[in-house]
Parts: sequence; C-alpha cells; structure tokens
Amino acid sequence: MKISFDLQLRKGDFYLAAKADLPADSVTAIVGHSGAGKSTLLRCLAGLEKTALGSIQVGEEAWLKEGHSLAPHFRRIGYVFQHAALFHHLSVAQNLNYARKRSLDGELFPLEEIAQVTRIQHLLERNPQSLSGGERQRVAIARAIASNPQILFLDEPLSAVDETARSQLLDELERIFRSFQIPALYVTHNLVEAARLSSHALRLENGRITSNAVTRQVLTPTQIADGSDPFSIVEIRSRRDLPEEGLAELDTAIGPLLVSAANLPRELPKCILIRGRDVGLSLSLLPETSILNQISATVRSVHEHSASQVLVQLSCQGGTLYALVTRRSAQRLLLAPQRPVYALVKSVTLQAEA
Amino acid sequence: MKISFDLQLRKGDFYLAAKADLPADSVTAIVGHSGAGKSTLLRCLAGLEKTALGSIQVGEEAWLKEGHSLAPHFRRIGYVFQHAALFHHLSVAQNLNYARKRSLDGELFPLEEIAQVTRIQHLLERNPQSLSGGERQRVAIARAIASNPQILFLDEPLSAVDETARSQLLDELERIFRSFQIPALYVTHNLVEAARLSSHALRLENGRITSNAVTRQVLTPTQIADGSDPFSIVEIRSRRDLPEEGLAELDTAIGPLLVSAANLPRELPKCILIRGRDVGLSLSLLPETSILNQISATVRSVHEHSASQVLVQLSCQGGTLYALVTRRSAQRLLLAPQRPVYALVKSVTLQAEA
Amino acid sequence: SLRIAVASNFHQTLSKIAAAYQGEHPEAELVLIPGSSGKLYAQIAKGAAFDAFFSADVERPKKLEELKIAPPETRFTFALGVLAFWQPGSQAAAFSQTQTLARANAQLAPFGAAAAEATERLPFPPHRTVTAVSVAQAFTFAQSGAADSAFVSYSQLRQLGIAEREYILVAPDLHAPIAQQAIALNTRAETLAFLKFCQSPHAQAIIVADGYRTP
Amino acid sequence: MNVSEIWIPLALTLKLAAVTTALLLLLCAPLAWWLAHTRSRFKPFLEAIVALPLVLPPSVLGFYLLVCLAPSGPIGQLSAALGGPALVFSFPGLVIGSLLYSLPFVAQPLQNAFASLSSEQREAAATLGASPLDRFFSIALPQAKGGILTATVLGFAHTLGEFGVVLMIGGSIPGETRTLSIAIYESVEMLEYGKAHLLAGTVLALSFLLLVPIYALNRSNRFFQR
Amino acid sequence: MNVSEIWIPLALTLKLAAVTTALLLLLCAPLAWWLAHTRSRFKPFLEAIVALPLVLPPSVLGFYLLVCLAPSGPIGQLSAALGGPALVFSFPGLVIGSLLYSLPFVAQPLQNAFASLSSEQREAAATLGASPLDRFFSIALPQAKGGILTATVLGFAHTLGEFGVVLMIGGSIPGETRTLSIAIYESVEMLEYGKAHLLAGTVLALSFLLLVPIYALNRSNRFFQR
Ligand SMILES: Nc1ncnc2c1ncn2[C@@H]1O[C@H](COP(=O)(O)OP(=O)(O)OP(=O)(O)O)[C@@H](O)[C@H]1O
Ligand SMILES: Nc1ncnc2c1ncn2[C@@H]1O[C@H](COP(=O)(O)OP(=O)(O)OP(=O)(O)O)[C@@H](O)[C@H]1O
Ligand code: MOO
Ligand SMILES: [Mg+2]
Ligand SMILES: [Mg+2]
Repeated sequence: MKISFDLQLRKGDFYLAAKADLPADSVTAIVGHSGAGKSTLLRCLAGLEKTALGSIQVGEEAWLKEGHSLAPHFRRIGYVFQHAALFHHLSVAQNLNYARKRSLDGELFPLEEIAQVTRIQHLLERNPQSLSGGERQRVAIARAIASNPQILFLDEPLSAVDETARSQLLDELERIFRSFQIPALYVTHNLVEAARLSSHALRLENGRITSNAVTRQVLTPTQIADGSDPFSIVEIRSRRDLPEEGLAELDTAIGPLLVSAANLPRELPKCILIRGRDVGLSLSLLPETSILNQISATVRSVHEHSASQVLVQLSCQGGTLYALVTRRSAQRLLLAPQRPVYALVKSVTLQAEA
Repeated sequence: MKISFDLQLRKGDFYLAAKADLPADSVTAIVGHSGAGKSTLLRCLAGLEKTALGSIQVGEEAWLKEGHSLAPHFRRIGYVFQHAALFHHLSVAQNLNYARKRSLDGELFPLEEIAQVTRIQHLLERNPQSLSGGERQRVAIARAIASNPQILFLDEPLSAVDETARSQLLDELERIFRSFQIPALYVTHNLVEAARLSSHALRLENGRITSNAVTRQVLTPTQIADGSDPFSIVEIRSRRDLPEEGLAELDTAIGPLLVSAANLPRELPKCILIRGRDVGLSLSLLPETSILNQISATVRSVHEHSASQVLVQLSCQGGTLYALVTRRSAQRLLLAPQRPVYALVKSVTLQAEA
Repeated sequence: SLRIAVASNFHQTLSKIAAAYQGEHPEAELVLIPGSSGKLYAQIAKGAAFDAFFSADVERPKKLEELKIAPPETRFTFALGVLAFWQPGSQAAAFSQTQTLARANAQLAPFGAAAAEATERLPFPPHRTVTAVSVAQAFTFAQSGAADSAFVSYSQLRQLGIAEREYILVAPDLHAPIAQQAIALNTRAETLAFLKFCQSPHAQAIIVADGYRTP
Repeated sequence: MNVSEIWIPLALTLKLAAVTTALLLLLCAPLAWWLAHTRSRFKPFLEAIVALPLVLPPSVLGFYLLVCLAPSGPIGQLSAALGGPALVFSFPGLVIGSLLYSLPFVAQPLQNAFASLSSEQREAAATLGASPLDRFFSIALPQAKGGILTATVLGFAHTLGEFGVVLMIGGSIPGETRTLSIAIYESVEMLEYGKAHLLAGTVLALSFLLLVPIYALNRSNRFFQR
Repeated sequence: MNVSEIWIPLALTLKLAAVTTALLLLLCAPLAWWLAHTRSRFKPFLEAIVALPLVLPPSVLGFYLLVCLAPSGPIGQLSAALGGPALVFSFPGLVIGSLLYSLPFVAQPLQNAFASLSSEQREAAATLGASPLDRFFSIALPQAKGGILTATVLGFAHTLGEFGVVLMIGGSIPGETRTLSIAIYESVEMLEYGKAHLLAGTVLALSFLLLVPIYALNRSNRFFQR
C-alpha cells in the first residue's frame, strides 16, 4: 500500500504545499521545527482542513480528488491529537467505547489489552478533565487504537509523558505497529524517537517537504544543519542473543555490534541508532577497557560541526558511521580521509531509546 | 528567601500531602511520574486549589494559614501551565500586554526582549488559537515573564517544543533565572533538564514528597530505581576557557574536565551532568584515542542495573562518578571495590543539554 | 350547541341568562366565549365559528351587518350600561376627592366614551386620568388602590357587592347612552331562539338585576 | 369552582407547551447549528429575523397571524388546499402561533450553546468514525446540555404564559383553545379574583415543582461535565 | 395620522427598553455569575424562581404587580416611605414591571455563557495579577460575548414587544406610559387597521435595522474569537 498526496493549503500567512509518496505499510516519521506545518499536514490528510486543495490517494482509495473529498469519518484513521481532545462528557472507559462502537470490521484488540498497554486501567472510571497531562495523552492513544484504524496519525503523542512511561510506551507502540500491522504517520520533534520507530521519514520546513526517504537518509547528520545531535542509523541484518550475559550480537551494516538485549525490542529492529557523540576514535585496539565494540573503520571525510567539534564520517565495511569528536582530538589523531581508525562504541549507549 | 509549605488536598482518590522547605532564591525542580501530583502541588502553591488545607509561607508572607488564604492575584507568581491557557479573545501581543499591565513594581524586562528570547516576534499579531503547539507554549512562557513575577511556576514548559528550540529556550530560561534573579519551581519529567536548570529538587511520588534536597542528591542514580538513565551531577569549582580550540577546562569535584565551551552556559554553571552510559572504564591510560578525559579513579561499589549492565560507583579525588558498563566488561576488567581504573569521558558528551 | 361570543363585561350576566334558558330548554348546550369586543370582532371577521355576538357597543355588530358577515335584521340592543363613579374605601363618594381617575379608553370601550363625556360635565378638581383598555381594567385600577377613583360599570359594583356609599350612579343625561348590541351570526333556529329569549321579560329582569338598564 | 375548571385548561396548556417546545427544539436545532457555524453573509439577517417575533406585542402578532391563517388568508388557503386542518380557532393553529412566538427563546440559546463548543472534540469524533449526524448527537448535544435546557425551559415557560397570540388565533374555546393563561386572564377581566388567584397559584406551584427537579438534575451532572 | 403619533410612543418605548435592558444586564450579571459557579444546594430553587415570571400571562403578572406597587400595596408604601416616586402609572413603575418580566431572558443566557467558560483562562489571569473583578471584565465578559449579545437582544426585544404588564401598571398615559405596543394594540382594538399596520411596520423595520448591524458586528469578531 502507498499514500500519495499533493496538497495545498493557505492559513493566514502560512502556506502548505506538500507533495509526497509514502509507503503506507510501516511507520513514517514527520519531523520539522515548531511551526513547520507538521500538524497541519496531518489535519489535511485526515480531512479536517476543509479548504485543502489537491489530491490524496491511499492504496486504492482516493481520499481527495478534484472536487471530491472523502469525509473524515470514512477515512479509517486513528488520530492522536497534540492536545488530547478527549470527550469531556464521557468517562475514560466511555471514551474508549465511543471509539470501539464506531470501529469497522477487522480483528479488534480487546479494550482491556489496550488499557493495559497504555497503563490506564486505573483511570477507566474517571472524568477526562480530572486527569493529569500525561494520563490524558495515554488515554488519547488508547482511544485511537480502540477505533481499530487502518492507519494511525500520531501528533507528538508522547510529549507530556514522563521518561519511564515514554520508553515503555514507545516499546508498546512499536509492538502495536508491528504485530497488528497498523501503519502510522508519527509527528515528533524528537529525532531519536523518529529514528527508532519509523522506517520512512518526511522532513517539513516552512510548509514544504524538504526530504522524503528512508529514515536513515532523512535523519542523516549531514542533512541536518540545525545544531541538533547528529547520529547514524545503522541497518541490522540479523541478531544472535547471548542470554547468559543479557547481551545480543547484531550483524549490522558496519559489522558486528554487542548490545544490551534489554534495550532492543523483542522483534528484530530494522536499524539501530548510534549518536555521533557516543562514538570515540582510537588508532589502536584497546583490550583493557569496558568498550566492547571496537570497529575497524576508515575516515571518509571530516566536517566542521562547531567551534570545538568536528563530525567525522567513517566507512566501516561499506556502512557509514558518524563520530563527533573535539577538534583537538582530530588534530592529535591526524584525522583525514583514508586514515584507518577504530570506532569505539560503548555497548550500553546502544539503547534504541529516546 | 525560603518557601515552606505543608499542604493537604483530596481530589477524588488522589491525596496530596506535601510538606517541604525550599530555598526560594534559585530554581527548584519538581520531578516524578505522570500522575504523581506535580501539577497539583503547583496549583496549590499558586492558590488555584481552593480546598487545599495547611500552610504556605513565602519569605515574610503567609500565603496560606489556617483560615486565611492569600488570593492568587496577590501572590506575585508567573505560571506557565501544562496546557498553555492563552487568552483566546486577545492577540499574542495583547496576551503579553495583559500580563504587563497587571505587573507590579520592580524592574521590567522590555516586551521586545521577552518576545525575542522566546522567539515569538513574528507571532505577535496572531490569534493564539491559530498557533502551533510549540508556538503556544513559547507564548505562555513569554506571558509569564511579562508579568514580572517574584517567582516563576513552570509546568513542563518545554514538552511541546522541538529539540533546537528547547535547547535554546533552556539556555534562555537559565539566563533569565540567573540574570533577573527570578526563582522558579520547574516541573519536568526530563531529569536531565531538571539537573541542568535546578540547584534544588523535589521528588513526588503518589502525592508524597519522597526526596527534597540539592538536585545532585535527589537525582542520584542509586536513588532512582525507575529504569531511567542514571547520571552523575558533578560540582564545578572554576572554569578556564581555551578559546582557540573552543574548549573549556573545568576544575570539578572529580578532577579537571575538558568540555566544548559552546555547550556551557555563559555563566559558570554550578555543576555538570555526566551520564553513566557515557562513562567508559579502562585499566590503563589511552593516549592514542579521541577520548580527552581520562580520570584516575577507584571503584567504590558495583550495583546491579539490568540483566546485562552494572552501575559502577567511582571515587575520583573525593568526587563521585557513576559508570554504566556491561556485565561482560565488568567481569573482564575484574571490577570490584578498591580496583584502580581510568574513567573515560568523551568531552563531546559533556554538553549540559537535554 | 351554540357558541356565543360575549364582551367580557357582560359575560357574568349572560351566564345567568344562559342558565335560565337551559332551565327551559334542557337539551340546549351553550358555550360562552368572553373577550374584548375588538378582538372578538376581528375573529368573527376572519371566520370564527360563533353563532352570536354580544358586543359592548353598537359599532361592531353594525359593521358586521354592513359587511354581510352577519345576517340582516337580527341586531338588537340587549342592555344599556349604567355608568358609576366609584371611590373604593370612601365613606361617601365625592367627585371633589379625586386625584387619580381611572376610566376605559374612550375609543376602545363605550363605557370609556361615556366616562369621558361625563368627566367634562362633572365638578372634578384637577386630576390625573389613567386609561384602561377595558372597563374591567378600569375597575381593577381602582380596586387595587392604584387609582383612587374610577368610572366603572354599575354591573361590576353589583357583581362584587360594593357598598353603596362608595359610588355614585351617573345620571344618564350626562352622556350618550351606552347601548350594547347583540347580533346573530347565522340564521339557525337555535341561534334565533336564544336571541329571542334574551329579549324576553325573564332575561330582561336578570339584566336589570345585574345593574343594567333596558332599552 | 370545580376541578375541571382548572384541569381542562391545564391539560390543554401542558399539551400545547409540550408540543410547541418539542417541535421548536426539532426545528431550531438545525437552524441554530447552521447559524452557529456558517460564515454566510446572510447570517446577521437571519439572526435578526429570528429575533423579530419578539418585538411585536403578542396580540398584534396574533392579529397578523389571524389574517394569514384564516381560511381566506394565504396560509389558511394553502392548508385547506392540501387537505390540512383549519388553522384558526383550533389546536394546530395555536401550535403554529406559539411556534412563531417562542422561536427566539429556543433558537438563540441553542445557537449560543453550539457556538461555544470547541471543534476539537468533534474533529476527534470524526476521526473515530462518527458521521456528522452521529457527531451532532453524541458530542454536540450532550456538551450543549446547558443551552438546550435553557432553550427548553424558556420555550416551555413562555408558551405556558403566553396568551396574547393564543387568544387572538385560538378564541378561547373550552377544551380546545382555552388555555390556562386565557382562563386566568379572563378571570381577572371578569373580576373573579378568587378564581384568578387560585389558577395563578396553581400555575406557579406547578412550574416551580417542574423546574426545580429539572435544574437539580442538570446540576448533579455539572461536576462531571466540567 | 401625524408623526408625533408614532414618534412619542416610539421614543418612550426605546427609552423603556434601553433602561430596562441596561438595568437587567447590571443586575443579572452577578446573579448569573453566581448561578453559573455556585455549588449551593439552593441553586435549582433560585434558577426556578428566575424562570417563574415567564409562566404567568403578562397581564396577570401585571395585575399582581399593580396590587404590590399601588400606593396602598407593600412596595408602593415602602417607596412612598422612602420618598421614592409613585410606582403605578409612571415610568419607574413600567421599568420595575419590565425588569421582572424580562428577567429570565437576560439571566439565563448570561448564566449559560458564564458556565461554558473554561476556568483555565481565568486561573491564568489570576496568576498574572488580575483581581476577581478584573478577571470578570477582562476575561469572562469578552469571552461570553455571544451570550451577552443574546441576553441583550432578547431582553431589549421582549421589552419592546411587551404590553400586558405595561398596560396594567402603566395606564396608557400618552408620553409617559403609553408605549408603542399599547398604541398598536389599541389601534387593532379600534379597528384602525391602517394605523396598526403602519405602527407595526415601523417597529419591525426599526428592529430589523437595529439588529442586523449588531449581529453583523458580532460576526466580524467571531473569527478572531474562535
Ligand atoms: N490561521 C492561521 N493564520 C496564520 N498562520 C497560521 C494559522 N493557522 C496556523 N498557522 C501557522 O501555520 C504553521 C504550521 O502550524 P502547525 O500547527 O502545522 O505546526 P507544527 O509543525 O505542528 O508545529 P509544532 O511542532 O509547534 O506543533 C504555524 O507557524 C502556525 O502559526
Ligand atoms: N477530580 C479528581 N479525581 C480523582 N483523581 C484526580 C482528580 N483530579 C486529579 N486527580 C489525580 O491526581 C493525580 C495528580 O495529578 P497531577 O495533574 O498533579 O499529576 P502530574 O504529576 O502533574 O502528572 P503529569 O506529569 O502527567 O502531568 C493524577 O493521578 C490525577 O489522575
Ligand atoms: O405580552 Mo401579552 O399579550 O400581554 O402575552
Ligand atoms: Mg503541531
Ligand atoms: Mg501535570
């Protein structure tokens, strides 16, 4: 399945003109700065912006075509709004039931399971307006899933959720996406979250789509010139668990990597994130250290990153890895294209976590 | 100045019973899980929960005493709500002016400066309901500052803000707190944010205050048993800038540290955060690597952390540092109390950033 | 059954006549519909299914006849109103004690017109006049104490058994006669029979006993 | 004075008020919804027209209605041509008159209530598969409860108390168009004050007994609603 | 028919409606605010009492008012004792009657509007240093604009059209208590239909011309408000 759209919308001074083809059978991240138009794009796709022009094609269905717009309630989406938008006149359980009653065919996840996954069992009898910020967002997620959607639209669903809950919810979202095969569009300003959940990504800037490709590529450090943390997304080919040590050995595009198994989803993740700042460089192997992953690599290029730092692009067995190091180290190690080095990656930093 | 309170409030099944003395001349972080009562505590302190019992004493003023509650508009606070709560019938500029007109004596920050700091200059003529999520939260911060408060209450003010804006806003908040001497209570579920901004911290659990001390202590890894990322908070004694390299040499409780100057606030920060997962261990010095900080240390204790990882508490010149390493490395390096090691800390990981 | 539209002021009296009529004709069913003459007139003109109309004046029945809404030659004067000057609560009613005088609107109600005429000729001190839409309202103004004096219908005073010292009957020569006419609105035998009864001595006696004069 | 003198007009009045209020709610809901959400240029004109029945004295409004509804009038003729009932001096006529006269009291509170609903929750319902009609009944109506209650109370009470229009087009036919308010009015007109007091007292007591539980019910849900 | 026959009652009517509406808004605002926010057990009783003036026919209400306001009545005596004006057959009396009669039309929409305001923004205003009164004027009132407009229009229009009460306690004194609605009523009663049409037409046209710009103004702000 595929989603193609070509949308135009004017809202005051803001002009959205977005055209893209997306795979609609996996999670697509939508990233971009505050005010870039991420929420607006989701709203257009959901049919909530009545004045949007252009076309939307989802699989075989035309959601928007010249002169014809499929009403929002016929587009089988589950929408988690940036502001939870719970029904105030209904209890939490009734909010879930509301969605459930209107869900169409297809296999349903039991409401109890949904409530458990989103950790809202104890809130079911409550009035939404008495919930805390994080509780509200979890109920909104549960409600969207309860409607048994063909595709999930999530607009920064975890922003009010605390770190522990977030990491668990991410796990669960990942599991839901995968095991129930719900594709999703996921708006987030957290690039690591985006990288972890999505296989495809869109970047929006000022109402335009500036990149649209596999996540790895969209989030590539050299593409992102906004001072946020650069990181590499490395493809995983296979996995071998070492249960006695709690570790997993991954065969990746840059060679084998040892990772804490607890930090990996149960399913084999497609790729793993390695932050540039977590990668050190050495001229020799270091046997007497806690650093388990020491990957033989060649410097491909060295980019200015900040006054004190450079971003080093490395080639490791054909894969690409970025290391962020101080200018002083770069000079000391004489880093330059073709220089052979070892990339040092502490296995504990390899948690696919936000 | 000092804030002392002893508050009781029942809301349905939830019972808040919080008693604490806080320094009110700096930033106090309030941390805790979703639903722990963080927002409720702030609301009680602001006088918005009419049924709260107990006492609140702020400096010389009694805000709440048996039988007498100072009305919220007499408590000179600036409150940034979890849900922005902008005035819909006023433009953004009028929202700021509303606050400004009602602000009392004292030196005022010019509205233009506030708008610039919060990056909302281009939004001044807009209707709040047309703003994006992040834009709204920035306006709410600006409005609170515009009211020239004696103390700021911030309830997860940065949750809807994207990473770049967040890091810049954090810088600016820090600057505002410091240079304008506005003390603040800062609710966040982001421990790193808490550690960076605050000198004092409260931890709330299920309506009770479970710790109340300097941030370093409240956020101490062994105190936090919730699976979130452990980190050390290391006191900084002095700073020496090396402008030609963009680095700064900090004299800290664990010895000298090299850090990218760009990652430090202009002011000398009181402490620096070092994540446990960013600390590697080695038995010898490693000259040929990019790792600039290699700190001589002694293992004090080794704690179980997860199936694959252990948390190693180190003594370095009297300071404490935590390292998170795999069990495999711990065994290979024979880590045990008294063992001398070198703690490896990449300088680039030392950004005091969220 | 007969549906008879009747000006409010005559409703009570007509009820008594109807009761008497039913005494003689037990099979007859009579429904009285009271209202202001103007309203009843408008309704009749728009086809209200009434069988007869007892107006408080001459104008309206005459007009109905002229417009051929009512059959010709059924119109008759059933009563002459007696105008009374009332000072509730006084020991002896006196024109000279008047401060606020209530009377019906001269253009709306015949009692009002008569009262206006009489006012000109009687020795009133300077006073304020308040007008009511009907003689019933004028009565209410005085009864409630809002006005100290009022021109009302003698029939009203009789109906409520007001003490004689509180009122003065106005001499009939001080105003044009307050003729009240009735008219049949169809020529059904029952209608005509009832109207005929109203002109009978039996009915006339009831009318006089209630404070009217007969033509 | 016997019981049927109260009972018959009372029953008629309650029936008239109930029918009128029910019809008005049905008719005004879509109108008010449209007025609350349209951006049409004609909106202020329509709003003004909705308010107009208020500015004429009821009996004058009744007079014009009489002219229109009479068998010779335009609407009366239409009704006759369609085989409809007689519209003057009949219950259907009273209903028409009351509908017109109480229209603003139902339409305006409804419109306000609808306008103050945030669109967020309706949008959420749409994405959950609720059709526009479903949204209206499952989200908008429950959330506009306060306004609907006000519309109902104002419409019902106003129809109870109305008599100018009713008298004019109804003609006070006992059991058919003689409502309680007309009975009270007539009692006062005929100087039967005792009866008037009794009737008025009955209406007041009844209304009070009706309104208190309604408001109390509304209040008990308030906490949950907010 | 000369101009003063329209002009004098029209001016009087507008004055009465304006004074009544203004007073009602002032009186009802605190009442409605209290009703919208109280948790008192007496709330439903008070709400029912506010609605009660509606259920009596206006002329009957007028009758009871007459009894109370007459110089011999309780309120009339009080007013006289305090050196106040005569309350029957006078403009102040009309104002009192209209206040009572139009009360529910102003109080209820206001209450609804206030109840549907979220407390969030008032709380925000409080933390910014706004006193309760300040909050009421700077936050609640502007945000309740729609409800206030409805209250004003219903109150004003209803006072324009009212004549049962006015007739009863006013006594149709030209230039003092003879309002336009009484003039129209009298014309109809006198079978002067031409004059009635003219007067009624004038009221309708005027009201329309008054209402359209008011609603238009409200609409132009709507976009910003939502
Ligand atoms: N009515 C309007 N008039 C002018 N600009 C508008 C209007 N509505 C929305 N915008 C602008 O459109 C832009 C896109 O808004 P959108 O909500 O899609 O941003 P976003 O990418 O979701 O941002 P965030 O991460 O802060 O939620 C914003 O800059 C917003 O200010
Ligand atoms: N009326 C109520 N009835 C029952 N429980 C309530 C009520 N109001 C609030 N609570 C509960 O009080 C607890 C504290 O809420 P609060 O908003 O203070 O949490 P919080 O710490 O700010 O959480 P978050 O990080 O999610 O914003 C929550 O569990 C909430 O569900
Ligand atoms: O306003 Mo009326 O006719 O007295 O009901
Ligand atoms: Mg957004
Ligand atoms: Mg909270």
